[in-house]
Amino acid sequence: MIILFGIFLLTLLVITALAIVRSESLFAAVILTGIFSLLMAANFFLLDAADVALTEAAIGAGISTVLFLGALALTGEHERGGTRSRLLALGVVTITTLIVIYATFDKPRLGDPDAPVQQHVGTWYLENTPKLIDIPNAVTAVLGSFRGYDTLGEVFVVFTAGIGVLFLLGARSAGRPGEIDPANVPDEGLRHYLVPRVVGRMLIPFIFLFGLYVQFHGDYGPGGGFQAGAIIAAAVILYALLEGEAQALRALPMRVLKWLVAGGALLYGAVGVAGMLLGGNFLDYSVLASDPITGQHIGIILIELGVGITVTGVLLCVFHAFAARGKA
Amino acid sequence: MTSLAHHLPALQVIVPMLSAPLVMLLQPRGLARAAATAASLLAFAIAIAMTIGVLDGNTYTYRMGSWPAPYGIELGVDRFSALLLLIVTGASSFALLAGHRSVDADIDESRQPLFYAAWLLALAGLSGIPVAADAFNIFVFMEISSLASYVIIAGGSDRRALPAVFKYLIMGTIGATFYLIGIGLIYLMTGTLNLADMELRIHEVADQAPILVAAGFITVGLALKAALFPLHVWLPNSYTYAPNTVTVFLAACSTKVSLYLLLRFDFFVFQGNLVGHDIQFAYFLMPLAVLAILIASGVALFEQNVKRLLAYSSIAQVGYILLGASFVTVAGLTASTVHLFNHALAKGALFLAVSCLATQCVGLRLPGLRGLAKQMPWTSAALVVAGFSLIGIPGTAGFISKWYLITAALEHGPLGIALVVVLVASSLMAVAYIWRIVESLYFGEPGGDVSAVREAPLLMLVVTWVAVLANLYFGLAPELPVTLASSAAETLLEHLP
Amino acid sequence: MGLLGLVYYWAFAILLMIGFYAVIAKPNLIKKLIGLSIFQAAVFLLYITMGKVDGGTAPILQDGVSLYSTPLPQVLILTAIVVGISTTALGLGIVVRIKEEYGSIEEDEIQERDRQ
Amino acid sequence: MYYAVTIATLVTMALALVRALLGPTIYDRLLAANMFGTKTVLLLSVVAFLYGRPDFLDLALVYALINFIGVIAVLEFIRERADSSDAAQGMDE
Amino acid sequence: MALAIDILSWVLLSLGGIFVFIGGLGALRMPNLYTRMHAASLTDTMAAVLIIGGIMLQAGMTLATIKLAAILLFLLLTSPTASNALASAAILAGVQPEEGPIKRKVISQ
Repeated sequence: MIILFGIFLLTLLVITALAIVRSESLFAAVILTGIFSLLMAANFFLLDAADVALTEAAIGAGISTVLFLGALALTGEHERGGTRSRLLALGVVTITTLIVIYATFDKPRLGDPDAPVQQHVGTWYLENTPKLIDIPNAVTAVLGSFRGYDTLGEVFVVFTAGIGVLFLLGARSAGRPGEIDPANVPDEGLRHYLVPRVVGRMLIPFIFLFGLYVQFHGDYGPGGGFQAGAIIAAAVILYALLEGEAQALRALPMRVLKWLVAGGALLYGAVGVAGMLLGGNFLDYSVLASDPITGQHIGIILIELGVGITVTGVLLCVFHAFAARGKA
Repeated sequence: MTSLAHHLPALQVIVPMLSAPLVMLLQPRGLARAAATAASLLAFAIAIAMTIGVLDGNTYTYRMGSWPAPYGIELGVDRFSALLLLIVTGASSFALLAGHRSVDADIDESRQPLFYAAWLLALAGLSGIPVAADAFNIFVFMEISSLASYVIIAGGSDRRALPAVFKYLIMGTIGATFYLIGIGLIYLMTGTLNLADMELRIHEVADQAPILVAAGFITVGLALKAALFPLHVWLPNSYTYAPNTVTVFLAACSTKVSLYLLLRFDFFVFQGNLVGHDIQFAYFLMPLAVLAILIASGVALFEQNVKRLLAYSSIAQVGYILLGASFVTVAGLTASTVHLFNHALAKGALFLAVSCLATQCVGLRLPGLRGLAKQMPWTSAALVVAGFSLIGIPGTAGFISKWYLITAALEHGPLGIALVVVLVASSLMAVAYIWRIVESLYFGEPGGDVSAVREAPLLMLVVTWVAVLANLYFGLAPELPVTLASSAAETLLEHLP
Repeated sequence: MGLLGLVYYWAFAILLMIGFYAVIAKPNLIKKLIGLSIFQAAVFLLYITMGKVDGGTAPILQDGVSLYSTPLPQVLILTAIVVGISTTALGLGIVVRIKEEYGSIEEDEIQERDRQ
Repeated sequence: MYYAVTIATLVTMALALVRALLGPTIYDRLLAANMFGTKTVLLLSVVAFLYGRPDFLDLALVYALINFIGVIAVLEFIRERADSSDAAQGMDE
Repeated sequence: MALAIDILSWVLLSLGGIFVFIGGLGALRMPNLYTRMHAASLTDTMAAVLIIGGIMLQAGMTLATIKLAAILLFLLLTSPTASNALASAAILAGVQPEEGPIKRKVISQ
């Protein structure tokens, strides 16, 4: 039954994707992208990937919509329409798709417990997570410890994107000052809309609280640094939307955000180096405490914190960078 | 000391990587530059140390987080990857040492810490790939290096850098996603991501459709990243409009790393198992390589912009490297691996010389260079010698790799002779396009008043000449790259059935 | 069940096709980026699909449950999602700068303006 | 019974999607998107129980929250656009 | 007692399902933005109360119920707020409710 639900959602997903590509209004396309992400997340959830669903919802449907809108505000929202080299595109795409579909014929079927994916490494993780790390969420265990080096890399990808956007949009172009003075930006934010403002302000503390819960509950349930970072960033973005950029920047100035961006990445790296100095390999948390399992716990909490800080910082930096570009 | 040696593969990556956030926070630009240069030189030193180690017969393996291999992430350095690490860290160090004039010209002071941080991340990403022994880890580092490269390329003051970099971003992401699809399919069939483990386990399922498709996706994805003809369209503009220093760095190593990965995947993971791999090379890659060599050299003949001309020459060189590999023999693979190294040297030196020229000549179009040789004798001489190396004049590094390529081609009978003709023809084209630069510099009548033109700053000249002399040194005493390359070739071929 | 299982893979293929088409054929740069994110999302679906096991549940260990879907693909996709948003953010940054410099975000118009 | 609710929700999601595709104004699309979001929240709550893993309700909470922020962001965008240009007539086709 | 709770919760769930569906139908079939909004937002709230209430009865006194209550509270706060903001934005932008008989065909574009 559930697989039928999944297929229904997949159909909606394909329809949405088609509509996104066909839509000539970029604005409508972005709204549809939000729906696309929600559908994708619901699908992930049906496929047992709770953590991924959480991330897709927070990042795909939330943050990425906000970023696209921020860019659209600066670039205009209408596509001039028309397609270029349509036949070539269709040719390349059709060939690729046919190749992919050809590959599906020898694939293990969906959900086969004897598939190689379920056997080799995957089983090892499920069996050894309780023994070696002793936290219920195997995804967090793999993410934080077994494949912690990937996660470090991932944090640095986010970090790169953050400094990249700061670097690009920090450039002065004709007639635009680089930085705005937050003190004298007049009326902005959704001040005309009383109801959302009141309700939003009421909600922000709870969103923060929930973000912290997701951050620190990641060992036990779906969640972790990335999701928490996105949620907390979303809370600050909500504040900025309701009260105006300037207010948000006054609460969390750009200088602080830059420190967050660098600090989280450094925290993660420092945990790794600490493992090295204490006689283990890089990112070996077992040596952080006298008992390896406690060490793993400490390590995972610290690196998740580092991830959360960097993700929050980067997302906010990017958001402000777009917003500042528009106001100047 | 042994413990430090044990950590070297990890340090190779984390030194530049963790320096990046620190550099970003350093405000005065001199400090950020100094820190970035120091980190890069340290990485270079680590690469040299590991090269010495592998020449002594060691191989480095490192378990991240101390987890055992297919479950945790493993790092490994053998002779092939050591060669790559030398290229990457060396290019970065040379470019940074020579580059502050060019960076100052292109990027305003407040943004320089961000630029240097991105640079270090590109370095970390590019050196993370040869070190990694895990397919997904390679993807992550590929993305770090790509994103960071987009950032530093977009730093150029020419607005045309922006569309160029956007195209690069789109094509690079498609390449990376193809790679991701490929390893997804392999993972689906084998249940593992560790390259060594993959090689073993792929054996049982090698004849199944997903593996074939995966091989296709990985090859195409990496070919995109390596700017293999006809997937090269992102490269010329990116290299042309990037800040000169960035061009020195990326032209010397970024496509090389993707080529390395392509060879590694094809030989380590697929070749032993996949049916028809020789067909893939003989009928698919070899013609593409020949086309790349001829067409890109041809385009370079008519380019007016020096950087663009050299960028097209880079596409041709990718063809050389691939041509060597497509013989699937020890000689061929040695040739292509040596050429990886030698082309990095030649192109690095050429672009260094070009960035010296750029301090005096805006736009770098050939007519603008006329008669500059009198004013800039050292720069012009460096350009000429590095050009010789690119062409493959005896006594320079370029000659060594051309020689190996021709020897390898001659093993192949009539086809080989045809390929030798191609090689000779393209070398003649290289003579022609390098000559166009030389002609403008030495024999052109200056278009305007050139008396204000000065020689480039001393530090830049020194670094450029060190690179040029390295070309000569490795042309006369090619033991280091040849030893590394021939044993790399042997290890690659060991994996064939 | 066999055929139904394939439907997920085909959905992956179709989404891949749609996204890829948008990236290649649409001249609008933002549309290209949207296409790119659909393209990447399709790959996420591929990975997550292969991790699912019949009758299993999410790999958050719980007493009394013995069959879990494998965690590794989920970890990989967590990473890939974050990589995807990073690429999108950087791409958008470049698009904004292009708009400022060229006054357009249509590929052919930009090329035209470069030729002048 | 959970199944029946799930099906009702799914069908409504499809209806909302149709509305989002038809438009005609951006507000219609936005309304549909918002509706889609709340339906997803309901769907997740129900499916979490269907799966017997009520600890996944966190997800539903995140969805509700993100959905709200998304709508506010779009409204802010519309307001800004209305401020900066008089071309905004609410019609996007 | 347990049976009574079960029956009550099933009733709530099925009512919720019906409301959800009616809301969807309304959002699709109503002639203009404001009537669509009316259909969507009212049923949204009602359906959320009913369905989540129904699940809460099933869950009993557990952590899940508290989470459900939080979700419900959240939906009750945000959903009408979003509708309100949407409507006021539409009015400010000058989208007019159409009067009289429906002039445009609903599914025209």
